[in-house]
Amino acid sequence: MQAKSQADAPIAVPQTVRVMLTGGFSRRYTDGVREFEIEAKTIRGVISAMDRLYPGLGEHLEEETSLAVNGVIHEVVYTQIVPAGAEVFFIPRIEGG
Amino acid sequence: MSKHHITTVINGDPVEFLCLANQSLLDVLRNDLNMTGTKEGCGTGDCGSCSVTLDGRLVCSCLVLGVEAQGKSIQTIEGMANGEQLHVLQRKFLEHAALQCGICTPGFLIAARSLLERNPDPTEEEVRFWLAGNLCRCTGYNKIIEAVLDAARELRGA
Amino acid sequence: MIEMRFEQPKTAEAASALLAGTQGLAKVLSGGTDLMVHMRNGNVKPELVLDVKGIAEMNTIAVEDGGYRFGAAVSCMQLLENKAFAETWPGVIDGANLVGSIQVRGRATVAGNLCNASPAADTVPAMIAAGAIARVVGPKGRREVPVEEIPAGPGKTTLEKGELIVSFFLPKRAPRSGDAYLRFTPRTEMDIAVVGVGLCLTLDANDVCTAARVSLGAVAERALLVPEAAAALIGTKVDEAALANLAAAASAAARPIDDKRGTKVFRIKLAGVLARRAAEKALSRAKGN
Amino acid sequence: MLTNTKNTEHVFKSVGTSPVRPDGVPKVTGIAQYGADYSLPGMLWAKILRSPHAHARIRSINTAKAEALPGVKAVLTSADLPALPFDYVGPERVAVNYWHMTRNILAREKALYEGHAIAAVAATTAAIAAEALTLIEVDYEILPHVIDVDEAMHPDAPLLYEDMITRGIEPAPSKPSNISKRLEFKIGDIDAGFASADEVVELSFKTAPVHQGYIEPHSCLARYGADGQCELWSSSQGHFVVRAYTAKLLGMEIGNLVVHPAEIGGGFGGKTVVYVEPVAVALSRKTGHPVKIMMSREDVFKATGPTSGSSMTVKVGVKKDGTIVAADGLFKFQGGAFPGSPVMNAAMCAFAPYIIPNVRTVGFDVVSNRPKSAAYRAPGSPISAFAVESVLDVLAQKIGMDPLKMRLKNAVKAGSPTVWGPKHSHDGYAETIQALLDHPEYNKPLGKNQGRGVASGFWFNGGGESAASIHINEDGTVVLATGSMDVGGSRASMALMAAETLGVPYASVRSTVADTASIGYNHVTGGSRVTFATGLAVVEACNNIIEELRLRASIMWDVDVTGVVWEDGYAKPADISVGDFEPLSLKAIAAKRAVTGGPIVTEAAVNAGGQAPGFSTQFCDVEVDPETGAVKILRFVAAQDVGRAIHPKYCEGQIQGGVVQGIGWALNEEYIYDKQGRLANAGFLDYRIPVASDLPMIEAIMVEVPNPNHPFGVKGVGEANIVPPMAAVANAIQRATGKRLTELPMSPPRVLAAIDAG
Repeated sequence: MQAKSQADAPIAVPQTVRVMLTGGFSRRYTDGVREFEIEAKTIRGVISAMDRLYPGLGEHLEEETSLAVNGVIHEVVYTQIVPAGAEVFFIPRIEGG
Repeated sequence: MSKHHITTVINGDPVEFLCLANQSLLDVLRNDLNMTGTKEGCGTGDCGSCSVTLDGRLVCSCLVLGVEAQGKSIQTIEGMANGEQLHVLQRKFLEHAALQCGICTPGFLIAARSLLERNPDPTEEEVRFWLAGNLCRCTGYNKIIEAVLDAARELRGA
Repeated sequence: MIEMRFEQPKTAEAASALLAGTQGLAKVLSGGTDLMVHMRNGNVKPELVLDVKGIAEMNTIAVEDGGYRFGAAVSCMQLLENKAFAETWPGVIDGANLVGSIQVRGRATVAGNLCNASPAADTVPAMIAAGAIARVVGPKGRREVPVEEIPAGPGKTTLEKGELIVSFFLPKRAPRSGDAYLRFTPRTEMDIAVVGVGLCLTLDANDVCTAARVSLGAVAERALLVPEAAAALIGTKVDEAALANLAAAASAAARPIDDKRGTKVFRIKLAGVLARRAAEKALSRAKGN
Repeated sequence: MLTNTKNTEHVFKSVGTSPVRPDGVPKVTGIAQYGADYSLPGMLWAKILRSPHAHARIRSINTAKAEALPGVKAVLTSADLPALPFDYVGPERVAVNYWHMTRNILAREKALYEGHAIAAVAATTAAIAAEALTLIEVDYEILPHVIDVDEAMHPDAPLLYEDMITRGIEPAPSKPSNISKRLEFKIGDIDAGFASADEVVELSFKTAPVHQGYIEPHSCLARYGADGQCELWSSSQGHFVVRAYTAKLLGMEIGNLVVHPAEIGGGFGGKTVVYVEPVAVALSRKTGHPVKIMMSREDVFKATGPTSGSSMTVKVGVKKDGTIVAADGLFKFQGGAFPGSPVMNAAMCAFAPYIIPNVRTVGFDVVSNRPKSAAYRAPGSPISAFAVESVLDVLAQKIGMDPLKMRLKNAVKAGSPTVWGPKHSHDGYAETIQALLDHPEYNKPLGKNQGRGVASGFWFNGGGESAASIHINEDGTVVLATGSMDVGGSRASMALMAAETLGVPYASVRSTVADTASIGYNHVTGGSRVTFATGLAVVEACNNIIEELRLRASIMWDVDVTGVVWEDGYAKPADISVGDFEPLSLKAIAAKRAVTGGPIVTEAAVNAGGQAPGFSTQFCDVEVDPETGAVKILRFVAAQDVGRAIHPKYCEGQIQGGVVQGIGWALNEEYIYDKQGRLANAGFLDYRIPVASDLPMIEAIMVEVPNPNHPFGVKGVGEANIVPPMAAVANAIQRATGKRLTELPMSPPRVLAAIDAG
């Protein structure tokens, strides 16, 4: 479902999510580190946390990626809710014909 | 440059126009007479999008000179429906979803009508070969063939 | 920019005079299916275009001396729709029925196909095999020319300045004759022959082949008449051995090039395969007539 | 034919029916206006001069004689366009570099392929413009050229860019090359994986570039006013993207450019970029006249995107029981004259249908002297699938297993790993295989020289930005607008979803495509995203308008809005306590719009996520003429998971159309170059797309495994269908002849040569 309609969903207590990068992104931006544990409830929170770890990374993630939340592919939308314990995987954005 | 004064009949109506000797009938129809229902896909007779009939004969209007229209009778897609009454083929193309982008559709309709006028009960193979000069890149031809066969059935009253 | 002139002469002689009297390039328009493409691409910039469809003798199909004469402006569709002609010369019809699409056949002519002088022209091998004679009109009058002598090479004919083809004559068919034209193309329609074979043969009462003509298209600079291939059939019952010899002779006669439509190796092999298949088709027609 | 595998028993009134499209009658009567069908008073015609050389330095361009020709109003060269910085922007897969893009619109230092635009002329007639082109003097220094991808990668190859250092290699190479980029995906341990395999097969493949082959050449009409306001009528897959690119390339503000969506005569990915639009706008700006450009078919072939040709090596290892244990793929793709092939997609999609613990895919994006590649239907995926699905067929035969059953054994489902990282989140693949296993024809024996081939394919499908607006008219009819170009019936599917959501008849919804000034941003119609993403915007707009309608009803009844429910197209009292009111129709509410607050209007926008991928599995039967190499398609059956078919006939049409494009790719379509690097077959006569008489009926099986992230279960249907056909045909030819064809197209000379090789 589109992120927007979920913006009003109740936000729970602090929670940990697992962030994953592809090999390509990790080589380019995170010295090869591919997995992160961060605290976030929304994609805004994920991007902010990643940007704190690697200043400037947030912009790259917004511009260059789509993401999979527990496997379901989404565009980068700040308001997207991330469930507790979720895996957020940043992947190259795909466009078709 | 001096132009030729051509008197012809298009879709049953008398039409006069001026054209250069080297202008194609397609160019005249589209750019001088503003009848843009006839489409240009290639300009070399290879795609059939510009199909019209010339004295009842199915032709590519890109391969006919405008000056050759003198004294002839031309049928284009604009003359296929009778007011609000669609031709059976037009209706069947819509019902069968026989068009996606629709750019080839006028040419297919003109070609298909020409077939059914000559052969009211064509086989699938006959339809496929008659329409081989009309390219469609969207549909894989399936629904076009089905629409033509269905139109033939209805026209025969079968 | 040179302005193009357009004329519609009423007689062949008038057409010839216009062609002869033009300084620059003058082109005959019958179907226009090649001429219009060349004009669009800028390959041909004629000063004069002559529409010859209004010349009566160029637009008729008639029986003559037991054979057929048809005008140079007769379209392929007109030929296809003439039932008597189509039954007499099914091989010529095979060729006429493969030119372009229905739309193209509605305009294209055998004469245009011949004078465009593409080695791959579909009607030419069948006409050569049929022994067709072209009637040519020019400044020096009229002459009769076997069809195989018209093309000179890609885009070139042996016609002189001021000359044009008026009509073709197909002689009276011998009894128990059959002709066929087969071509190979990657697509089933809307394609140019990679190889084409026109073949005509005549049988005696004992099914022995007494006469044959074999013509190959798209394997040389022009359509070829191949007597060696015909010789492989004459005097035989067109049996397996004869067909094998025919195929070998056809392949041997092919001298194609590699181009966008096929390779040399492919064309040489196909010349033999198609010659054999055309012979089988012509044989069946000769027997079944 | 619809196979309901996992369909829950929803009862829909509109969704799932196949009504006539809103734009249908205009399209069958010749009224519909495509890009070339617009004209304006005072309009000029523009023509583009193109390079006759595959690779040449442009020493000078002299336009004086052309400008002096009576009737010529302006000549345009790259000097008229702003310089743009060298920078890759946007997502890696589709990174845009405007330094490149402006050079593709009009060449600067070099002509990089035959057909490369050099200059443009606007004149009072098309004939004068054409004449003027012959008067432009270009001084070329002809350079050595390179066409083939393997040759372009050779260290001694002529370089298109003297300073191009391959990206994605560390440390960066010291020498420039034609290799723009290297990329790699990897999971597991492939050496250990192959070591554990019982059978390993490795084959190399080549594929020819093929063109999208839309029947409508690129065309547009531009009008640039003295006030700086510009209007553009353009046939494209996304008028918002046309606006963005054109504005960027010309240094305009986006707000000064309004793009009107002309009807589009086919795109298939090829109309997601611009070629003629910036030229027309610049010429209109220069002349003060409206300017129209229509490409010729030759221009389309020579200068617009085919998809990449490729050179690939694929290795797969399996256990005797058919379990795939390791896979390795090397994919070298031609980007054309500028970087940007879809090789990343190819590397991601290649093994995507299979559960494989150990996988590596490596891709190279390579430039050569060809037109810049453009997206083509599931860009990249069909190319790598040809290689992978061919190798799987060899393996299936080696272990003596039915090729469908082998695929079923390894089929991904929700939770299966991917080479790019996250797990698959949707089922649907196995269901397509099962649909073919259950097909009555699949096990029927074939005759002499006949063979049956199977193959599968994967495509991501897209989401992204879309907007939709709804107006309730004074009589209660509905106007629906989106900003998504309709390439194949989306106006109908949008109207169906709106009708379903609102509870009104399809016929009362007028569905349109709005221009860039009349609706919010919509991304291109591509990636099979519109029915999903724009559909979500439509449903959201409908939900918004239902809220508004409830409010209006509550005002009319003078009750609290919570007392009003929306049911089957009517506002009704929630229960008896609200009051005894007759249900209010749209018509009744619309009649009172003025006194309840004015026009009833809403717009909704989404950046849609939650899209689900498409899987397709297909089998085909062929007959091969052993003496000519001709391949006849006898039967073709294509199953695809569509999620849910909103308009089943258009879904079928997508499948049939994609399959036939694939058949053309398999058998005959290719770019043929001569020794000078010039395209030898730039027309529909010798670029052989399939004609009606080449084909049997294509049987489309729609498998419906609904996408839970869409209110109607939509997944997207446009692309997955073109992924399997090339391998399906190759596998069928192999089974008919015993010969494995590894190069596309499998044209008769190639097939015959393979047969005759003994």
